[in-house]
Amino acid sequence: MLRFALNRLLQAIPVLLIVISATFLLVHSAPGGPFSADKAVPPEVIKALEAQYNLDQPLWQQYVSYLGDVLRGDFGPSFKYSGRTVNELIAAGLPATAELALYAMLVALVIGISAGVVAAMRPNSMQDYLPMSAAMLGICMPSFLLGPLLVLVFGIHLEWLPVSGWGDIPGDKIMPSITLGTGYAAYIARLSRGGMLEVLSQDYIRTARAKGLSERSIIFKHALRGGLIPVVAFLGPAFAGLLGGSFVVETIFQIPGLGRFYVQAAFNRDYTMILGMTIFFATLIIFFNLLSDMLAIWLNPKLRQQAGGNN
Amino acid sequence: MVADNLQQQEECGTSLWQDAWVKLSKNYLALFGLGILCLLTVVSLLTPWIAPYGYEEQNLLLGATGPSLDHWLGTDIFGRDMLTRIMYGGRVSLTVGFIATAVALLIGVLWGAIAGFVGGRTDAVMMRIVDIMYALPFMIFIVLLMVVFGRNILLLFLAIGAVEWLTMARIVRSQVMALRKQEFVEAAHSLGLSEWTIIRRHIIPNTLGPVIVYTTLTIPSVMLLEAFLSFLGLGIQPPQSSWGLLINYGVETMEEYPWLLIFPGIALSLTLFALNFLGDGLRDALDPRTAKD
Amino acid sequence: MTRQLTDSFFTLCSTIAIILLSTLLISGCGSSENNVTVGNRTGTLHWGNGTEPQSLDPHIATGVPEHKIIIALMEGLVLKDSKTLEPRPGVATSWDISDDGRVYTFYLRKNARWSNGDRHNAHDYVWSWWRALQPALGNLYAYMYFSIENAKEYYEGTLSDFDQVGVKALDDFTLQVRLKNPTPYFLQLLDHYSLYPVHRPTIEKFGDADERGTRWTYEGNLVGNGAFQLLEWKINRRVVVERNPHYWDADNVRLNKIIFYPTENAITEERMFRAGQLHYSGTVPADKIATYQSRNDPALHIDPYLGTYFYRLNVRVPQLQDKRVRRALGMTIDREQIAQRILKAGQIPAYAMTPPNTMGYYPESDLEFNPEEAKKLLAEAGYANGEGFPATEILYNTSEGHRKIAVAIQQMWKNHLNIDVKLLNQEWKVYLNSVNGRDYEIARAGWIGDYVDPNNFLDMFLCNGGNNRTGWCNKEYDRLILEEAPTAKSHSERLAIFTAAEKMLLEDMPVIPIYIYTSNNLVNTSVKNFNDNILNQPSFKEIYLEADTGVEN
Amino acid sequence: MALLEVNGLTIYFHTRNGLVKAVDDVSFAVDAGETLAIVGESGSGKSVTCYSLLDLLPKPPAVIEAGTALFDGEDLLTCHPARMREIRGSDIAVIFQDPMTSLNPFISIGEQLIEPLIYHQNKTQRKDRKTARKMAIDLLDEVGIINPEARFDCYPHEFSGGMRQRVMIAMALINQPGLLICDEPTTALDVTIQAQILELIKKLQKTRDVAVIFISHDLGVVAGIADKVMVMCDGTVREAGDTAQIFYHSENDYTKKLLAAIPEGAKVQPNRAEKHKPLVEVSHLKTYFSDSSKASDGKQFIKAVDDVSLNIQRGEILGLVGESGSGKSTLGRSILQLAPTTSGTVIFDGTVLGDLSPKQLVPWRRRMQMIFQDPYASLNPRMTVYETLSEPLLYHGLANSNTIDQQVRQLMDDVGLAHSQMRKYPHEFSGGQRQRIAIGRAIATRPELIIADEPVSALDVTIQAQILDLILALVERHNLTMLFISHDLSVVRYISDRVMVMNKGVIVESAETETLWANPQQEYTRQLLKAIPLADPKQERMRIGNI
Repeated sequence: MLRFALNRLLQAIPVLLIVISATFLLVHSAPGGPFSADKAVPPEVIKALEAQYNLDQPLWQQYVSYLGDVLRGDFGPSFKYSGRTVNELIAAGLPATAELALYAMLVALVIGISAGVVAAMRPNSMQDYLPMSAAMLGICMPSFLLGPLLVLVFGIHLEWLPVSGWGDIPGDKIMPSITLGTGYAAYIARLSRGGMLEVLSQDYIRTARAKGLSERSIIFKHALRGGLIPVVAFLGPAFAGLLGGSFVVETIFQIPGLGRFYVQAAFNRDYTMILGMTIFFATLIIFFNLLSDMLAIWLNPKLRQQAGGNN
Repeated sequence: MVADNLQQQEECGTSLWQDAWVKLSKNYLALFGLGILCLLTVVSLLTPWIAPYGYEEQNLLLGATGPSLDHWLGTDIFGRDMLTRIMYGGRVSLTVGFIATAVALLIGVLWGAIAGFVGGRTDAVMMRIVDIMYALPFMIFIVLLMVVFGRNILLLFLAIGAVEWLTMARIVRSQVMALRKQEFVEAAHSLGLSEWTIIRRHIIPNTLGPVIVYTTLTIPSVMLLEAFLSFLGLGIQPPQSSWGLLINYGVETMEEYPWLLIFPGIALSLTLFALNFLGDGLRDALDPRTAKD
Repeated sequence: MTRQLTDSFFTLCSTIAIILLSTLLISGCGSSENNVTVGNRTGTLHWGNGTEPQSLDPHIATGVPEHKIIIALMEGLVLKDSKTLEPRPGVATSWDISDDGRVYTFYLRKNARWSNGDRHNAHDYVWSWWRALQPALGNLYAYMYFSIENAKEYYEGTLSDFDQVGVKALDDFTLQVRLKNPTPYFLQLLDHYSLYPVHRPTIEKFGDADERGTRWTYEGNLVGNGAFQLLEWKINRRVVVERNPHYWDADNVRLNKIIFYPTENAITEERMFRAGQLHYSGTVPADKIATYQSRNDPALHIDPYLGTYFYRLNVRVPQLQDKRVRRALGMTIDREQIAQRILKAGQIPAYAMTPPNTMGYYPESDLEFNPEEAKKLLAEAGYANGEGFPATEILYNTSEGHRKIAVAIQQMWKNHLNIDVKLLNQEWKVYLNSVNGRDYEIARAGWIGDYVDPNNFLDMFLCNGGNNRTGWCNKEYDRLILEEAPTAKSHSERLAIFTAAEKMLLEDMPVIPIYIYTSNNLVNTSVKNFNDNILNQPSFKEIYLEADTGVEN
Repeated sequence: MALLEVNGLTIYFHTRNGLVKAVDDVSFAVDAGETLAIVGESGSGKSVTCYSLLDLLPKPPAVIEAGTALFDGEDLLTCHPARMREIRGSDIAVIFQDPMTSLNPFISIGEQLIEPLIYHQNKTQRKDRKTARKMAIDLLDEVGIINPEARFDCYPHEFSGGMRQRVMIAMALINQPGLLICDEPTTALDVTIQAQILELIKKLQKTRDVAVIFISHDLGVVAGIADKVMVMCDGTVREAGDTAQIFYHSENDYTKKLLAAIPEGAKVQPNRAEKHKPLVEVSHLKTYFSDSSKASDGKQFIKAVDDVSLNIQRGEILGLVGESGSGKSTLGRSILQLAPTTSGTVIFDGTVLGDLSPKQLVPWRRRMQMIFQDPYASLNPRMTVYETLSEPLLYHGLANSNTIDQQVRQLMDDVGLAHSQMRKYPHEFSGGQRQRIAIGRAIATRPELIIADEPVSALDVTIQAQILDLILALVERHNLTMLFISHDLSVVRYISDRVMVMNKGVIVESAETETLWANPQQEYTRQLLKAIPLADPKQERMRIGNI
């Protein structure tokens, strides 16, 4: 298992390099610079500013020095928030986004898997169509529609839950997690239904039934392990997506996360911020993909042995 | 067995597609989905001729009014007829959906088939490329592309298509890897057929089942991605509109003018429901296993 | 061993999932009082502040969110009365002005202190203004100093010796300022945060004076001389300021704490206000205003705001070179319609660049909504009934408000002049690039007054005016603004010169004024002493909180 | 009163395309310690009958129309599901056919073994984990698993087919059931292991006085193990009686037809091998696969084909026999260059195939073809019979657009398919018909050599006989040379002129068919021959006696 992880990480290095160079070129080709403003700025002041952030050097020199900094783990200063470094900003935004992603994934898993399993127990019956069409609703409902609806109903009319914020007022984490989670819950429901149906048609389920085990233990002990392998494979990219894609939910619910940084940085041409965030997300995606692949192998005893794991 | 009457029906025989169609026609949900889709496509194609008002026609005095006789679905804050806006929005959303999915389908299937069939080193390289593309935070690139090159629809299609083909390639590859071990592929090898003929005649037709099902799932996610980009202000630009944009504006004035949100919302979810039911129906119809009973 | 682990892997996961989910739900129970009720009890004001402040350094910051926080933390020589905007004593108890109006002598308070207890004297101002004029600092408001003698020359580098710049500390508590020309609005400038003093030792502790990205303004570092001091600054969460004990007027400050929330989205901020999580919100979505008005909700404060929304015309573009075409375009915009039907926030249609009643100045303008006259003008210019008029583009930066106005005007020009106009929506930085590079035909623009004086609106259109960008240049107009106005004998004579200049501007119409901004604020009824003024500048010193008995807030 | 009495059992399947009468008025009885064998071809309803007793049939399509099944006086068909769960595993247990898929790959065999003890339906009989583990290990020892203590926590993929079946048996017996239903328990196993498993079942039946219902389509196995026999066809019972009566004095023509279809005795057709003109010469052929599972220490190889040299004379049918995993299929594929060979040469009619590039190989491919085992997998599901047969003809230029129809009809006649089915798809044919299509495809290019890899093992015995006769006729008519690979010795004896025995990649022995049968030289061959079950109770009992 270790060997598998090692060579996957080795492959990650060229990938990251390509990601950094592509973003660097794209960012520097965008029209408008970080210091253009609506108020007239005398040219010499702009020159002085660019000198301070050594933007006046030739592009390749900036690229080399930037790579040097990145290797040392320093993503450079942010242009927009003067005085703050990108590391600091990411560190400030990460806890909220990570926690939101975790809760959303939890919501998705609990709702998704239960819907999928319930649907798989009696295929093509009401017990199958109901959860699946509910899952369908989850896929169709964009988060920027579901969020405001929830806020309107629970936040303002019923006043059960706070309308926004993260962590200051108790209960302000529930609605954002549900909003972000439903979309993924729908996909997980479909995946787990497919996985469970596949496993339930296997011979060893018939053996389990012939042994006189209760339907419940057949589903949860025997069928669930095999059935959820496709879900595990989906978790990796999904979790990375959650970390990156929560911009909408963070805007609606006023959550101090990473999502808003990204789009603002793009709008403000905050080069170091864009690059910093891109590298951060790329590493996350690679890490989570590797994690979910390893988990999928680890869950299947046969594959685990082939990968030279310790048993 | 009465041999002679069989002679006349020499050419009869249900092809898998006819077989699939027979099974599909028994699945009412899938039919309902297909019906809705045809209706929407026809309406979108004929929009310029059947739309009650010009999509640009403003009536500032009117402002946002609820559904009324001359404006069945009400008007937006500029007094433009919502029914017309939804029709034109449908045109844009459906085109985004179909073209981006076509891009994803084309690249994905070819890439997956070659990687899956050839195997060995090329497969490893091709799959690493897919991993690289997966690792690129595509949301970031789409935002940058839109910001850098401005928002033209073509770029939007290509960008969205480039996000979706990855999963398609992976699905097709796993499908092809399974098929490659089947004996009929080995038999084709033993006949001495060239690799390309085997891929074209034996592999790709057998992957169409799951591929079709996945396409009917890609279209909704592509439409939602376009809606998300509109939310960021990077999707379709006025005066054109798409369902995503209409819902986006509708959400902002949800309490004051609810119909601005409800009708485009219904249109989008109806299409997505139809696509998903059709997708499920197709999957069951094309699954050889169900063909047996 | 791993065998049991894997077998129990799923049981392991499900237990973790259930624990986490329960913490999520438990944290939801218990209906807590909202911020407003708690705030009223503890004297804590919850303030919706728009976006995350980029910097709290008065010599770098430019945006409105930064402005609101800085005026709580720091104070200039002279303050403004929160109702009438008349000058009030700040750090300077009194001042006298020489009869030629060019030399000001300020007498500072003996008990003026910095928030860390250091004594605050005249030398702080000399050093602060020196720092503000360093080019490397990139201070966008440097032009606020240009009325001071030799300040412009020093900033642009033609003069290197700062002593020649007209600011001297006669002794610890008297500061003398010499101006280039008499400037009646100079006292107002002193209340603008770009001229605030900064605490030299703190700045030098965290880097040299003209270094842009130092950390002196962060939590635990910032030293100011205002009514409040910085307690907490969590990025994207909140900025918290608490009462500054060393402030000279500390006993009249009624609030204990103010919490500024960086709410990115206006819709979210409005919902937070309605849910009682904010006392104040500075941005009200246009469509919500009608609802508040229909309920005539006391929380809604709509007041004129010193700023004009206008369209810039690039006079170098062939079809816009002719003055008659520009006037025709100006006369076919139905400003009433736009104000009532689209903006719906009490905006005032603008027929001139300077807002009315700016220090008693009322611009005279012959611009009015007259489609027939406009068609005649357009025909005279060679485009009868719009034929042959090339397709022109209205450029605006991505925002809901600009889009609505551009779509409406596009339609009006189509109906009245039968000319085709396209809309080009560009993202903020690309838009700035196009406008600064004069790569546009018609561009949306807005100007918020820095100080209450017509000069702030009219000196934009000087030939070499940095913010002109229309390519319009009129020597006579420049002469009036640069030579005649400053040397005018009396206030009324000065206003008469500005009236003549504005008439000249509107005659050529390189810019089409559309409406005067309004400040739409949502202020909770428990917030007292919140005085509306056309600069929409609150005075945190005077504000206090008192829960209304009986009235549902 | 018998332990189990079933009468008038009728089960219909309500499928999409109409009603299927799976079981039609079946009655039988079984006493404790007695073995009832149910014999019949696939689709005869024998499995459905037994599964209905334990309510294991998928309810939506299957409906029990009528009949009762009294077990110790209690009717199984109408009992409450909770009560049924108590019966399953403790009163009646089942051993399934394919050990490879009947064990849960994700859970250790120990856990799966003690499950019925720990989670038993009625609380009273629940055991704690420690005693359950002890009982399970004793049972594993009883069924012949060596050093069960260590193997308790292993996973199913770490066991061979035979070992897994032993685990299945242990799992079935762990709750001391009164009735044991064995659904073709040895069909998926090799003949030597099959003998051991049958012997184990016999021994356990004796020691535990268990009633056994043994379902099988192999009359040889049934002859050895059954006290009573019931022959089923198309859901009805054609004949029932004790074993001797069925095998020796049966009047029912279906039973007679079944008995006649078993290939036995020597090959009838003359040996047409042209002595000194070998079509294929294979010398020192080696095909190794890198073994991924134990790849941790250096390059470990599975020696599938280990230094094999053989000749196939023109016109000869050479039989290749061996147990699963002996490398016989790999040898066949290596000769046809379908599997990458490590070293050694294959000379086909004077040309070394190994040196040819894939392009140059194409004309040679025309002259050698292959028939595969699984009729369902060896035909492209999306191509009609016409397309499958015309593809090789058109590709190799043996036919052009106007002669193709005629040639395809000719091919269909050769393999006995009705022309009317030309446009049909594989999923509309039975197993036997599909194999005819595959054979048609193989002979389409007029090949000289055909390698048949277990062409009949997936078919029922009656259809098996028809296909074997078809192959013999085609070899005769088209003067073909064939390498016939199979694990079923009686089939090989019936069809091949010469036989080679292969074990673990090495040719153990090779001789004329009858000389090999008369006196096998190698011990391994003797073992194989001795293990073949004979469809004659007396002889079979003798054979079992002296194993």
